Amino acid sequence: MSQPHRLAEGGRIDRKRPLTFTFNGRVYPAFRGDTLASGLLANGVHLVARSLKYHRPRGIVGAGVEESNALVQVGEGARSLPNLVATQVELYDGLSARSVNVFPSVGFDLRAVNGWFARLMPPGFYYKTFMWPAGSWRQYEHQIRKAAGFGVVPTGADPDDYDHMNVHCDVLVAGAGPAGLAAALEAGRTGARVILMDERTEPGGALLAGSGRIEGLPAGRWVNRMVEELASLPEVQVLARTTVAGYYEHNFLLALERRTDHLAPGSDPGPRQRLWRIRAKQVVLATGAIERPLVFCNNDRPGVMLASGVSEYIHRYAVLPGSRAVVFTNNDSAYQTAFDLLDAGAQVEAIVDSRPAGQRSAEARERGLQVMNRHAVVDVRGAKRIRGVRLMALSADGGSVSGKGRLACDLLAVSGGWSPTVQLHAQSGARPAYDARKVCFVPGPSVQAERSAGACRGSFDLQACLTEGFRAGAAAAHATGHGDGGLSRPIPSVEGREGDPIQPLWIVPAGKPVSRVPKQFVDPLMDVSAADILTAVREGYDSIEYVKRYTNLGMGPDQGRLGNVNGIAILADQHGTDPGSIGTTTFRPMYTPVTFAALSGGEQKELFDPVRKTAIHEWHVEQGALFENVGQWKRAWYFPWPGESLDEAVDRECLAVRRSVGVLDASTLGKIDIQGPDANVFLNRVYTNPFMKVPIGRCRYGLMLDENGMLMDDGVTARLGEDHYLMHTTTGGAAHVMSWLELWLQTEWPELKLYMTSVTDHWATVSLCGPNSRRVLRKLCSDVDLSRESFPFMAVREGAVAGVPARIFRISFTGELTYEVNVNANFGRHVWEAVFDAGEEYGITPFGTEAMHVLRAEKGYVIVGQDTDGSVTPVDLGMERMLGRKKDFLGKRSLFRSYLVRKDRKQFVGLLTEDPKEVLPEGGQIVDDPSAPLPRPMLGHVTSSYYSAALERSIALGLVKGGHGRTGETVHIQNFDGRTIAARIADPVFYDPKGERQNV
Amino acid sequence: MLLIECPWCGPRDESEFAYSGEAHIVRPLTPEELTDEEWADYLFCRRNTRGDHLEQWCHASGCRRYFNVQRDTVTYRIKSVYKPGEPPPGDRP
Amino acid sequence: MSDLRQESPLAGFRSNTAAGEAGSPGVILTERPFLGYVNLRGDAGDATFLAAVEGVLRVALPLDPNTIAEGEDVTACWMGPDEWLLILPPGAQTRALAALGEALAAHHASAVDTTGGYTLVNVAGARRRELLAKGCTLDLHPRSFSPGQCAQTNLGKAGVLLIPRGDGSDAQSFDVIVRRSFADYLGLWLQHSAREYGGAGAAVS
Amino acid sequence: MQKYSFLSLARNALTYHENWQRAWRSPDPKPGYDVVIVGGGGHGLATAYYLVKEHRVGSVAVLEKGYVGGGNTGRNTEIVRSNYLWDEAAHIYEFSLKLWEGLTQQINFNLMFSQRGLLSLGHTLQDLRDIQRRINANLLNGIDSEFLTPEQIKEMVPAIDVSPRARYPILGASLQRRGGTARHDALAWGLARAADSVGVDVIHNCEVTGIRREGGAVTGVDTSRGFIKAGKVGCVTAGNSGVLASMAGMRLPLESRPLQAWVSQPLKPILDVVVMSNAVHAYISQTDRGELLCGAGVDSYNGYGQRGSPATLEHAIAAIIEMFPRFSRVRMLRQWAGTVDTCPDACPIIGLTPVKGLYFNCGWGTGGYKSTPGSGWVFAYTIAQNRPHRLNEPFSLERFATGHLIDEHGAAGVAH
Ligand SMILES: Cc1cc2nc3c(=O)[nH]c(=O)nc-3n(C[C@H](O)[C@H](O)[C@H](O)COP(=O)(O)OP(=O)(O)OC[C@H]3O[C@@H](n4cnc5c(N)ncnc54)[C@H](O)[C@@H]3O)c2cc1C
Ligand SMILES: NC(=O)c1ccc[n+]([C@@H]2O[C@H](COP(=O)([O-])OP(=O)(O)OC[C@H]3O[C@@H](n4cnc5c(N)ncnc54)[C@H](O)[C@@H]3O)[C@@H](O)[C@H]2O)c1
Ligand SMILES: Cc1cc2nc3c(=O)[nH]c(=O)nc-3n(C[C@H](O)[C@H](O)[C@H](O)COP(=O)(O)O)c2cc1C
Ligand SMILES: [Zn+2]
Repeated sequence: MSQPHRLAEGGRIDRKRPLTFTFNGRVYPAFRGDTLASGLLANGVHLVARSLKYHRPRGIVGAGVEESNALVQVGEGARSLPNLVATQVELYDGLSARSVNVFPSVGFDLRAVNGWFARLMPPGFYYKTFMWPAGSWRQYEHQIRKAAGFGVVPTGADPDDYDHMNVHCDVLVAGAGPAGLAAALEAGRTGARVILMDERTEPGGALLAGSGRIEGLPAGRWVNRMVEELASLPEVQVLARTTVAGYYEHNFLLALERRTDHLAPGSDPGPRQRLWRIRAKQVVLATGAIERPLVFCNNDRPGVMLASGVSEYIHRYAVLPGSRAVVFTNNDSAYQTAFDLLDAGAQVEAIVDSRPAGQRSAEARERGLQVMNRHAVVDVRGAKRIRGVRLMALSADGGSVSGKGRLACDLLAVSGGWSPTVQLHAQSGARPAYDARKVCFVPGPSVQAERSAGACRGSFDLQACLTEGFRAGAAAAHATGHGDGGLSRPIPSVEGREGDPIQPLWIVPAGKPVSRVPKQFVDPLMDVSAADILTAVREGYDSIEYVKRYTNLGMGPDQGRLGNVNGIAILADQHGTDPGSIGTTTFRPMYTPVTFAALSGGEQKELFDPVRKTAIHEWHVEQGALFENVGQWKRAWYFPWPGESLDEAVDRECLAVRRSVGVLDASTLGKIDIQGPDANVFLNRVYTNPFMKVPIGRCRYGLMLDENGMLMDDGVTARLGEDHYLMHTTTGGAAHVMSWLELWLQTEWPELKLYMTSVTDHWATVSLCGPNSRRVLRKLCSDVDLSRESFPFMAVREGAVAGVPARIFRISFTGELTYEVNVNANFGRHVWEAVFDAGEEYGITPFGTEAMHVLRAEKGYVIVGQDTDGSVTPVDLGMERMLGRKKDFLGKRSLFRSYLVRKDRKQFVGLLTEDPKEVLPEGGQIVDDPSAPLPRPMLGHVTSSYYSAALERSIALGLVKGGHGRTGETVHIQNFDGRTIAARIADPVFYDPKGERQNV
Repeated sequence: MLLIECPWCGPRDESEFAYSGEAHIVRPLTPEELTDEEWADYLFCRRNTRGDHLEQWCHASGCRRYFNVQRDTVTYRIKSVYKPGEPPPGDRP
Repeated sequence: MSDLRQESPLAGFRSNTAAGEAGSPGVILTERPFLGYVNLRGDAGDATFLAAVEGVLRVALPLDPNTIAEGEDVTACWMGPDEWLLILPPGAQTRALAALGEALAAHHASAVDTTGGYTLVNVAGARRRELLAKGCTLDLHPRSFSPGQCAQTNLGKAGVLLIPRGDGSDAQSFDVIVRRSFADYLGLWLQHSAREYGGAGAAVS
Repeated sequence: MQKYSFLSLARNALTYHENWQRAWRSPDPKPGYDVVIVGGGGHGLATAYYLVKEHRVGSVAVLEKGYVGGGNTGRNTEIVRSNYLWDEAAHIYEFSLKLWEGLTQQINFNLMFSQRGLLSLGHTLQDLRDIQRRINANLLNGIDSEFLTPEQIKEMVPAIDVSPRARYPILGASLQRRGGTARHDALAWGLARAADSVGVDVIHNCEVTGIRREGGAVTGVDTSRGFIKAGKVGCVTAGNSGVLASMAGMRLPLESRPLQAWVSQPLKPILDVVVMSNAVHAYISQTDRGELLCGAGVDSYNGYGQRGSPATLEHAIAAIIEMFPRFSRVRMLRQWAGTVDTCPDACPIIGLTPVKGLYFNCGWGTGGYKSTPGSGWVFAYTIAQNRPHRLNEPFSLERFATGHLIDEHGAAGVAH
């Protein structure tokens, strides 16, 4: 298989490893080491994409990250990858890619008709039309959306893994070109911990794309030597294929490592991509510079390439992108491309240089090249591939053109100068500054521990890059306490010559107003032309931020890497100022796009959020329980028998508790051990009710408010000893309550002597409820007198249960005789099972949270968070008696504000339907007049609603305006399903109102 | 991503800490004597400083201690950390 | 009590995953269940408190933040300026608690049994640090974290106490102590993260 | 004002778009105005527009320290809806939504107001109770609202994962079909142009640095471009409201926090409704250009940096992938943040202050984009009449003293 544009020798490709890849259905040969772009160019494929808006044919522009046309979709199905840049796709055997956003094909794209109407689509045209008839935007939008976007989302869940890697270092070096290699090495030699990251396949940067020599060695060999020495330093880590993408506060950076994208899918067991989360003491940015295109008519045609890209294809990939070339430049660097082309066997028709003759043009002429000084390429011929260029002579100031000329060619290599990649510097919070001599933005003063070296600092000369690199490495290491800041060795020398200065050339004049000539693209990816910028300015969108948003300049997948500086300069021209006073738009992460999954660390499903499990969890699973998420916990929801519905199971579980004995795994309740002489004082302040004098061995229910007076948590606190208490909190509120209490103790009342320890996880809690619970427990516990007299309701005792030391609380959330047995969780399962064995004769039944909710609702007990929502006070709940009158407590003062003492507040009530079978909808809104016009006044809502098997009727709880004074009145509950149900306001305690059953 | 220096444990990643609002908000000793407005001021009104902000953090995943931080809310630079009860650095309006 | 069946916090994790693949080349995960844990609080500035504790434990409590002190049968970890975690051999917490209770009776102090609330997984193997670094923002490099130290931090989304173990400065392994209810999650997290370091993945043994 | 239409586009195409007028003037500040509005975001511009249009106030200026729409108006996730729980909130948001429905035509600027529907997902049983409660309240307040089962959600949003395998499975959702999105820049520019067309001076690069008072009444503002006299000053500065308040010697019940958003690269259409999940703190829609536009919950600590913490971001992305496993390989293009002014009850403060002639409209926090026209309407009324409109009466500063908070956190969670 031939690769017609592959050079016979050279390049860093592995010719021993040929491969094939597919593009748009055709199979092409290439080599390991190729990118999709170099593979395509080797096979003479230039047309690879269509533009976003006009669907203009687009080719490959550059060789690296600067590429902004060649977006492709790689692979199919769940592993498909949208919007990859062809220059960054490393080929492996069998890779398949295609053009995106084309129909039916990239060669013949029907949407190219958009181009015919381009005149009707100036920037922001959509703000001016599609407005009629009113309300019709959805229809227009539907059509417009179809044309939107580039690639397509994969068709299924991601089969690959991703992870995070947290890493600390003394010096992080971003970019492994000459400057970065030098910095990393110099820093590494001091013994500092150094990380060097480069987004490309291998270190070397621009050195691999050229033919220079360092210390007499070919640049590639010099790079190898550096890499070897780096590898010998134990504290230095070098990562390839790793892009530093985000620079955040406190020298925290994110970098994306593409671990396996260059391999056939499935061939590496590790994560596909890894997000490095880097905490660096010092950062050296050595990210190089990106060549700028020139802005002339039809400068987006396939075959127009960046000069540096052309050189890189020749040197790095041994690919000659064209055979007849024209080079168009306003600076020296493209001359090297002309020489590279010549050396590689291409015909160089001319070097078109906007500047007057200088040293470089003389040198080129010496080599037999035609140099056309003070000339410009004003337009190109050819649509899907250029056939030639149109030339004109430039006036001395570059502002106007005259004359006419043509050259035939199939490649136009352009250079408009270089833009340092100041992105990371800017992301760190610093502001790039404009350097008029270098005609580019360079780093401004640092605001974090960061410095730049090499081309990203505007130093384009290799010697300067090396010097800055070594110095930056030494200085950065020194700042972390390593080395003395001086250089360990002399800086290697490279041969170089003085050149001629660059001449700014922001728009190549074409003899007519910019608005009237064929499109001169500034941001080809977003189809933004020079005329668009001028239109925006004319309409008053005249600051760079407006231009960006109005024209979309720099908002595309390349974030303006290629076009922004030209755009800024064109805007500056309009204002008669320099780019520096216009400034850049804000650079933000990501430097290049980063995979969602990598950012998330691949932590999905059960790793998305911890699943907290009790010691008895597995037993529930074995019994076929269904689970409910409560906070991070999984709680057994109900335990259906085969074929049983939720309702049936819950009825059965409830009846078991009411009639015999049921068991609940209550281990998830928060438990805080509190010890110290001031524990009671503290409790007395954080609970609404008095806590100064709880007898030892007794429990007290408490309400906790936030300072705004709203109910925050509730639970039972037991006094275990003179200065020793155990607080229970709700399952979901445990962590919050603990930090709330610590906050008050540590910051407001540090004088109080007490210690709090969370013991939630230590105790497994087996809650035996029901009239037979005493009988069951008695079989397992001989050393505690379980009788009512010596172990009454709201008491706590210690003893052994099933041989395990236990704390037993006689507290109840169901209204039945209840023993909450707490044991060291390592024995939780043992005790649980012992309880079941002992209870077998009583038909002991496990019950879940649903039954628990029904049972407590029968008793009118609130669940914080279900019956309350952050706007409910104890008074609203009818619990005034729980408010200590003679003491202050958190939230107390708030209860006396004018709105809180109103009588028409929503108050907690019971609700009973006429039809005992009818269960009110939870969340149903309560109204007085169900047919009042909308908006209909609402009284409140149903917070809890169940069928009570014990009462053989439905019951509900709710919040109703002025409800406490409306007992017996009828209200109506309305639900979105169309139901309106009448219900009578009742006391919220439906079952055993005197509380006799728990007190036996 | 802040690197916060716990006065006890030293510099740790932001993810180990819990923010707990403006520092030096002292609970009135006799709330019942305050007007509703004064109480609301204590409850809700904040300096919300743009610039040097004195704030409370808790080393939640570490030593569980609350402490104070002086942080610039624009640059996010942390100027100092100090323990509860210690006076804030510099003059304070 | 020793004849009663205890169940490790990782029991459920093990029953849901293929156990027995431990000892993969890169990482070795070993659970040490049922150790005794006591949370101790007291005034570090009170010499009598420190002496009383030392009398019981036969080792002085570590007063430098994030360090440990090892006695014959106890590791005392600094958890806060007035808080320590004592790690004891299985079952030893009962006697320790009783002894501490007696010794500290006259002090404002607290010693709380948290034995059922934790488990410990030891992470060893050549890739131990990388494994932990996937989910831990602490600097685990021997230059900043070595035996003698300890740290409470997060691993993945679980709070943990990390203790570098071994002699010399380069910890040969790390003890990861996690709250019981998070153990299952931590097991999954470790297994998931260790997958690339050996075979079909490490399981906690 | 030059009228925008397809015809005007065509006419200007003939002249190569060389003859467009400025969308709005760029005047220098005059020495004084009847009313000065501080803050050139959507709310400030809408206020100025309605002040002249509805209340015939003589001279009005909007002073913007940066560029128009450069605050939260230009950095939000564009969600427009009115399905709030509490009556007070529901009424003002619904009023606003109704204004949205005619705003494009009224100001002759296509706001691309797309009522493509908005889903709020529920992941726990309590989420479902809250959702149903809210749907019922919405319906009785005359606001469209529907309940969807997981199957119905899946049908509407094929890319979503409703399987029980998720850590927090999707159990149901509320749907407001009239909700959706509208283009943020269009709103800022359209309102600037509309305000300008009725004579408002929209002045950018003019930072207010002081609020002058005499005898308890406002006399004008100091700015980076000199003193500007004003009989009345309305502050609508979102995240910077605390700063403005301190200029007038006040403290407000506000905290300024970063709120983050991000976009993916542009993709072919995959998501045609807005999906939000309060439980996992993330929300997502797809723009007309094709980017997935996503937002997170508010950052945990104060910050004016317009930058957010990666920790919040990572969590929100994980949440998005939980809901949409297919977006796992999609790549983030850009992340940014705004500074939002959050109130303890997640509701705004709109009204008078103790200083005569000084008005504040702030505290919209994470959710004021949708209310822009309504907020402007009632604020203009409040300034012009020197008393609140019936719709913003409940949102006065006094509620913090009376305790009449309107706690939208309660059942609506984050309030985007
Ligand atoms: C990431 C993000 C996502 C959001 N998503 C949504 C959403 O989906 N739906 C929704 O409804 N809401 C959303 N919001 C909230 C919404 O953006 C805001 O509530 C709303 O835009 C506020 O508008 P505004 O005009 O009051 O403020 P802004 O647009 O912020 O305008 C205030 C202006 O005041 C200017 N200013 C400040 N100080 C001064 C001074 N001293 N002098 C002069 N000018 C000054 C600022 O420069 C700014 O332009 C989101 C916010 C963010 C940040
Ligand atoms: N003749 C000219 O005008 C001219 C202009 C520019 C550059 N150059 C030459 O280019 C070289 C510049 O050396 P240098 O070391 O400064 O730059 P470089 O371009 O050689 O290396 C920069 C490296 O940084 C990497 N990189 C960029 N952004 C990154 C990121 N975010 N994360 C990770 N890696 C990233 C790139 O892949 C590249 O390998 C010199 O040889 C110089 O002479 C010449
Ligand atoms: C709804 C919306 C969509 C956006 N889409 C894009 C986009 O496609 N490309 C892009 O680069 N930025 C996009 N942005 C982000 C802006 O570039 C910019 O980051 C944001 O307006 C904040 O401004 P700043 O970054 O200049 O501070 C979008 C912003 C919003 C609010
Ligand atoms: Zn700490």
